[in-house]
Amino acid sequence: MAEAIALEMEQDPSVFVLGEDIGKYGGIFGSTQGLIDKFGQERVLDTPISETAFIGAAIGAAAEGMRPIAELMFVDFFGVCMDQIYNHMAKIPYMSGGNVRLPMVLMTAVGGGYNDAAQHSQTLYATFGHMPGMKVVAPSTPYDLKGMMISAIRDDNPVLFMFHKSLQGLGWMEQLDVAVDHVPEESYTVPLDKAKVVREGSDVTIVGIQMMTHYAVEAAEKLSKEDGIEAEVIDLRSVAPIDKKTILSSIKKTRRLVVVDEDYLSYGMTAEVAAIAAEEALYDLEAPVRRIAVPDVPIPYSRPLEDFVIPGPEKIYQQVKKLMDEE
Amino acid sequence: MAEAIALEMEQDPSVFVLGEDIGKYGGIFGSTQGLIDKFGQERVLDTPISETAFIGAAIGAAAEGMRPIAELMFVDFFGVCMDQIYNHMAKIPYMSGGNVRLPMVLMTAVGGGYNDAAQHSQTLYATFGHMPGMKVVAPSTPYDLKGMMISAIRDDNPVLFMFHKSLQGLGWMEQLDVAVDHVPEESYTVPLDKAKVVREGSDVTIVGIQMMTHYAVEAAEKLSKEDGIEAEVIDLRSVAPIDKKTILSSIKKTRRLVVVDEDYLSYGMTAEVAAIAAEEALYDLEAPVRRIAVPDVPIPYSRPLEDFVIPGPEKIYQQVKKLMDEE
Amino acid sequence: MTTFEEKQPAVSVEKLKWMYEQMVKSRYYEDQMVDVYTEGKVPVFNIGAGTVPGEMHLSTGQEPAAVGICVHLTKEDTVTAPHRPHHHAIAKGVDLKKMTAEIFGKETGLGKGKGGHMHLFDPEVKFSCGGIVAAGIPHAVGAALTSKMKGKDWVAVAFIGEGAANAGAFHESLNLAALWNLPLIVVVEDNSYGISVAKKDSTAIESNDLRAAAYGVAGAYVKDNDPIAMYKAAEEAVARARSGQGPTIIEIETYRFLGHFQGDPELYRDKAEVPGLRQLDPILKLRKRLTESEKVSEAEIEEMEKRAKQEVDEAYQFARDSNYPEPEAALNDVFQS
Amino acid sequence: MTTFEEKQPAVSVEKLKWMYEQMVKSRYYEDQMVDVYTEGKVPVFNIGAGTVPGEMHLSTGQEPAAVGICVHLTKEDTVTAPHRPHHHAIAKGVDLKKMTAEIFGKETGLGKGKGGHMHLFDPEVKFSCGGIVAAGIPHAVGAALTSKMKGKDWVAVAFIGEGAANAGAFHESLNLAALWNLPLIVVVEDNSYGISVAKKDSTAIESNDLRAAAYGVAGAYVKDNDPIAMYKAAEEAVARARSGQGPTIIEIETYRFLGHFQGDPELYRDKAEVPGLRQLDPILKLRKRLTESEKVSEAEIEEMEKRAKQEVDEAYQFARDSNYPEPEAALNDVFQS
Ligand SMILES: Cc1ncc(C[n+]2csc(CCOP(=O)(O)OP(=O)(O)O)c2C)c(N)n1
Ligand SMILES: Cc1ncc(C[n+]2csc(CCOP(=O)(O)OP(=O)(O)O)c2C)c(N)n1
Ligand SMILES: [Mg+2]
Ligand SMILES: [Mg+2]
Repeated sequence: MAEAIALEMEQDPSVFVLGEDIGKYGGIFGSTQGLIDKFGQERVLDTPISETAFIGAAIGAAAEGMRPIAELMFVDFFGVCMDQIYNHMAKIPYMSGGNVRLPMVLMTAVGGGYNDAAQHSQTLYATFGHMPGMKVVAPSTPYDLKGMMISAIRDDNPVLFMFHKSLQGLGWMEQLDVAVDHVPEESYTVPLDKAKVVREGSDVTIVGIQMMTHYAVEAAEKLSKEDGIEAEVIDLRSVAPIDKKTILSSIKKTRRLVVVDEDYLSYGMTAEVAAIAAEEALYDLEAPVRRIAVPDVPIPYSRPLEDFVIPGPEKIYQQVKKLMDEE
Repeated sequence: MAEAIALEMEQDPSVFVLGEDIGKYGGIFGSTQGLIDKFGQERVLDTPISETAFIGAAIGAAAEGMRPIAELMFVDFFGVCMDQIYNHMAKIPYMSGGNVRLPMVLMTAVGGGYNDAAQHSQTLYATFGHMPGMKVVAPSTPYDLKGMMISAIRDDNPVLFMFHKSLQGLGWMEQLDVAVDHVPEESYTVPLDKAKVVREGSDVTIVGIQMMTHYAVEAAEKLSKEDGIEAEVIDLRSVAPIDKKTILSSIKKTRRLVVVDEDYLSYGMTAEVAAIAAEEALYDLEAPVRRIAVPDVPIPYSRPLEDFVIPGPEKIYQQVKKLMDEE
Repeated sequence: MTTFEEKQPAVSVEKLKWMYEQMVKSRYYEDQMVDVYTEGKVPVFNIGAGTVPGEMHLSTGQEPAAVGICVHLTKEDTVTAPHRPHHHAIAKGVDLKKMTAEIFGKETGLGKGKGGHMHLFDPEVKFSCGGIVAAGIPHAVGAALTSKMKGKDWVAVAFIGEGAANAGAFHESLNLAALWNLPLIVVVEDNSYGISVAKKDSTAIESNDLRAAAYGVAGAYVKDNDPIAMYKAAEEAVARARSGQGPTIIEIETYRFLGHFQGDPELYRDKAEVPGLRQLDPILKLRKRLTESEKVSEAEIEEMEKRAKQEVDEAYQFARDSNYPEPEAALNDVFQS
Repeated sequence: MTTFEEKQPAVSVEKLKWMYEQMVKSRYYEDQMVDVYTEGKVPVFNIGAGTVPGEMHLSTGQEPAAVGICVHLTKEDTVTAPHRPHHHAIAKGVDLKKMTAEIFGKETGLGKGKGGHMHLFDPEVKFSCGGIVAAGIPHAVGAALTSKMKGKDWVAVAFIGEGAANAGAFHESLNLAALWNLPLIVVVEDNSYGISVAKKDSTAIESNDLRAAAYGVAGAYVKDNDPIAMYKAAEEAVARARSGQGPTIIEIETYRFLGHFQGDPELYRDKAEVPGLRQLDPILKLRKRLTESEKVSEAEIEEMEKRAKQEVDEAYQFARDSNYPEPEAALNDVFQS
C-alpha cells in the first residue's frame, strides 16, 4: 500500500498524505511506511488528534485541486469526524452540481479478531456503503490493495479505502499466508467497482469480503474435500458501488447463496446482497439465502466471546453444509 | 410528544431534557413545547451548539442514574457526535457486562420533502439500525409518538427516537391529516419492538415506515379502488430490533413483498426487510421482492429533483401495480 | 472586490465606496428575498412550497463583517461561509445570477438546483458554504494548507456565527492552523443569538477573540458592527496571513435584524430589540460617512445604489426565467467519470 | 482513598503515605503486566495471542497525576479515564481483582470479559474509561451536571493525555462545564507524546492550562511530575469544584517510561530519553521524601510496599483462576430487560 502511494506521489506533486502517526511511525498499520523518508514532512503530515480538522482540511485541499490521502487510524473512530465524511466529502460534489471535485482518498483500518474490543474491531462496511457519494472499497489481497489504492488516488471522486489490519502482513499480528503475496513492483490499477470470483464452483455461491473471503475459500476447500460440494467464492471488493452483475451471474449458475460478513448482521452487507438476490434472482434461487455475520452485538473483548461472534471458516463450512443438506 | 415528556417529568424527577433551542423555542420541531414553562430551566436545558458535549453529558448523567432526554436537532447532524452515540451510548452497557445502565432517550427529527436539501432531509434509519446496542424507533402517528415516547423514557436502554418533521403537525409545514389525530390525554405506552398492520389485505404486503407508511396506505387505497388489489400495509415502527414475525406472517398470507423507505436504497431498510424474506420466507414468495427508496444520491434541493428521489404514493402505486401485472 | 495593496494609514474612499455598494447590494438582495420567499406560501405558511422553498437564513444587518474583510481579498483567496451566506457570497463576488437561480432551484444555478440556499459553491471565486455549523472552518484550513504547500500568498477566511465557536471543529481547526502556521482567518459574527439561544447562554466567555490565547494566534474584536473598524482589523489579519505569520480570530459585534430563519416567531427576544438595532443600521452610517466626511456626492451614491439594485434585479429575473431541471437529473453528479 | 477535608497548609504524612502506596501498587501492577502481556506470544509477537491479548497501554511513570488528585476524592466522585487507565483505576479504588480478571477476559471481570483493558467500568466507585481519545470528558460533564442537579458536592474528574486536548470534545466540554458552572476537573497528563507525535507537533501552545482562558475557568500547571505539587493543585481544584466555583484545567508534566503500547518500537524517540526519565522516577522521589523529610521508618515503608504488592499478586491470581465466559455469553448484555 505504501508502495502504491509512493508511486503516485512520485508522479503527481499534488498527492500528499496526512493523518495521525503516519510520519515517523509509518502508520500504525504500516500504510505509510517509509514515505516520510522519501517525501519529507512537507508531503507526509503528522496531525494532532483532530480528525474533524484534518479530514475537513483534506476536503478543503481537494476542492482546491490537491489530491490528499487522509488516514483515519481505525474506522471505529469515524464518529468524531463523520460529519466531514458524510455531509461534506460525500455530498459536496453532488450539491455543487459536479462543479467541485474532491479527488481524495480516506484510508482506514478495519477488522477484528485480535481482541481489541468494541471500539477498535469493527469493519462498518455497511455504515459507509449506505451513504451515497463515496466509493467504498475493501480489498483483500496484497495485489488488489496496491492496484486499488492506485486507482483510488487517480479517481476524481472521494474514495473510502478500507484495509484490513490482519491483511497488512504486520509482524505483530497473526501471520497469514494470503497477506504476504508477491506483488509486481511497477504501477498497475485494479478497478474500484468490480467483485471477483476467487474460486469457481457450481453448487453454491459464497459472497465474502476481505477477511471473510479468505475464510470462505478455506471453507470451500473443506467442503470440496470432505463433502464434494463445490462452492463458488466471490470477493466483493467494492462495497459501493456494489457489483450486482458478478453476484447475479454466479447465483444463476449455482442457485444458492450464502453471504459472509465481518460487519454487523442487521442492515449490513449480507442484507444488501440477499436483497439483490430477492429482487433480481428470486426465480434462480433453489434454497433460502443464508446470512453469516456478527450477530447484533458490539465486538466483545474476551477471546472465546470474540471468536463466537466473528465468523470463521468453520462456521461458514457448517452453515453451507447445513444449507446443502436441507434439500 | 412534549405531552409524553411532560407526563414522565411530572412523575419522575430524574427525567430532564437538554438540547439546542429546546427551552424558550420549544424545539425547532415542537418536541419540547411548553416544557420550560412547566419545569423551569433546571430541567429543560438549552445547550450550546456542542452535540458531542451535551450528548456525552447525557450519557454521563444516565450512568449516574438520571434519565436524560437529549435532542439532536436534525438527524443529519449525527456526524458531529456519532462517536458518543455509536461508541459510547450504544456500547457502554454491553462493554460493562450490563453493570452500567444508560436509561436515556436521544430524540431527533428526520425526513425530507420540504426542500431542505442534502444536509437537512435525511432519515438515516439504517445508519442507526445497523448499530447494535440502541433501540431505534420511528413512529408514524400521534398516538404512537406519545405512547412510544413514554415507553422510551421508561426503558432502561438507550433509545434513539426518530420523529418525522412532517408528522409533527407544525403550522409551517404541509398540513397532513394523519399528523393531527386525537390522542388520549392520559399516560399509555406502545411497545418499542412491534411493527403494526395498519391496513389488512390479501394480495401483497407493503412494508413502510413513518411517512412512507402513510403513502403506502394512500397507494393501497388507490390499488383497491382502481385495480381491485388489496394490499396489506405494515408500519415498521421499530427499526431495531426489527419485528420479523409481523413481516413474515404477512408475507405468508400475501406471498408478495414491496418495501418502501425514505432512506437510501443500498444497505438500507429495504435491504434488511428483503433479506429477511429471502432468508426466512423464500418459499412463500411468489414474485420478486420490490424495493422502493431514495436512489443512491444525496437529497437534492430543487422541487422536481427532490420529488423524483423521495418515494410518493404514486410511485408506490405504480410499482405495486407493475409487480402484480407481471404475473 | 479589490486586489490586495500595501497597508495604508487610512481607508481610501474607493474602498469605502466598494464596501458601501456591496452592502447595498446585499441588503437589497435580501429585501427582495423576504418577499420572494413568501410567494406561493399563502394561505398557510408552508416551508416546502412557493417560489423559494426550504429554510431561508438572511443576513440583513450583518453586512459589515463580509465587506470589511472581502475588500482585502482576490479571487484566489478562499471563503467558506455557514448557513447564512448571502452577504459573504456577494462580497466575495459569487456570480449573482447563478446564485439566485440556485436558490430558486433552477438548472442554471451554481449547483444545477441540487444545493440550494445553504449550499452555494462557486469555485471560480473559491466560495463555498454549508448547512452544518462550524463545518466550513476545516475546509478553510485545507485551502490555507494548499496555499502554503503551493508557496502562494493566498489566504482563507472562514465565516462563522458566535454559536459555532462552541463546536469542536472550531477548536481542532484553530489548533491545526496555528500549529502549521497557516494563512487562516476565522471571522466570528456575533449577532447575539444561535437561533434562540443568547450568546450568554452558549458561550462561557465574553468574546471569541479571547480564545486566540488558546492557540497562540492573534485576536481582534470589532465593536458596534462598524464596517470601517472591520476593514482595519481585517487588513491586519490579511497582511499577517499573507506574510506567513499565521492565523487570526476576529470577532465582530453585529446585528441580526430578522429572525433566525424566515418564519421564526422570535418569541425569545424582546419586541423592541430589532427596532433599536435598525436605528444603528450600518448602511445608513456608512452612507453618512461617505457623503459627509468623504464628500462623495449624493448623485454618485445614488448611481452606486442604482447599479447594485439593477444587478440584483437582473439576477432575480434570470432565476425566474430559468427552467427547473429535469427530474431525472437528480441521478447525475454523484460521481464524476 | 481518603475523604475530603478542609484545605490545609501542608500535606499530611498520612496522605503522602496513601499516595506512595497507591503509586507502588500501580507500578507493581504494571510491572507484572509487562511480563504477563508477553506470555503466550512466543515466538512471534502476536497481539491477538497470549494470556492478555489486545492493545496494552501502560502508565508506568505517570502515577503522580492519578494519586495527586484521587487522594482528594471519595467514591461519590466520578473519574473518567482514557485508554491508559490503570493508574487512575487503582487510585480511584476500582476492585483490583475484577479489573484484572477483566483484562484477562474472564467472566469474573468488571464487564464479564466484554470490555477489556480499555473499557473498565466500576460503578461502585464511579470509575469508567474508554478507548476513544477525549470521549470521556463529556461523560464527566454529565456526572458533574448530575451532582449539581442533585444538589450534591460531588466532583467529576476527566483524565486525558496532552494529545487529547486538541480534540473537539475537549473544547465543547469545557465550554459547557464553564457555562453551567459545573464541578469538573480536567487533568491533562502531558507525557510528551500522542503515540509517536511529540507535543510540539500537535499542540500550538506550551501547555493546556493556558486554554483555561478560553473558558474563563481556572488553570494550573504542575512541573516535574511531582506528586506533591499535583496534590496541591488538585486540592485547590477540588475545593473550587465542591464549593460551586466551577471547572479547573490542570496540566501535569509527566513521563511515559514505556512505549505507547506494549510492542511499540519507539523509533520516534531518542534511545537515551527513557533512561533519563527513569532517573527522575517519582516513586523513588516520594519514597525519599517520606523517609528523609517525613521520618517514616523504612520498616513502615516496606510494610506498605508489601501490602500493595500482595494485593496485586492476589488480583492476578484471581484473574488466572477465573474461568473464561461461555462463548454464547457474547449474546447477552446488549439490552437490559
Ligand atoms: C452541527 C449543527 N448543529 C446544529 C445545527 C442547527 N443550527 C443551524 S444554524 C444554528 C445556529 C447557529 O448560530 P450561529 O453560529 O450564531 O450563527 P447565526 O445563525 O447566528 O448566524 C443551529 C443551532 C446545525 N446546522 N449544525
Ligand atoms: C478519536 C481517536 N483518535 C485516535 C485514536 C488513536 N489513539 C489512541 S491513543 C492515541 C494517542 C493519545 O495521546 P495522548 O492523549 O497524549 O495520551 P497518551 O497515549 O499519551 O496517554 C491515539 C492517537 C483514538 N483512540 N481515538
Ligand atoms: Mg449567531
Ligand atoms: Mg500523551
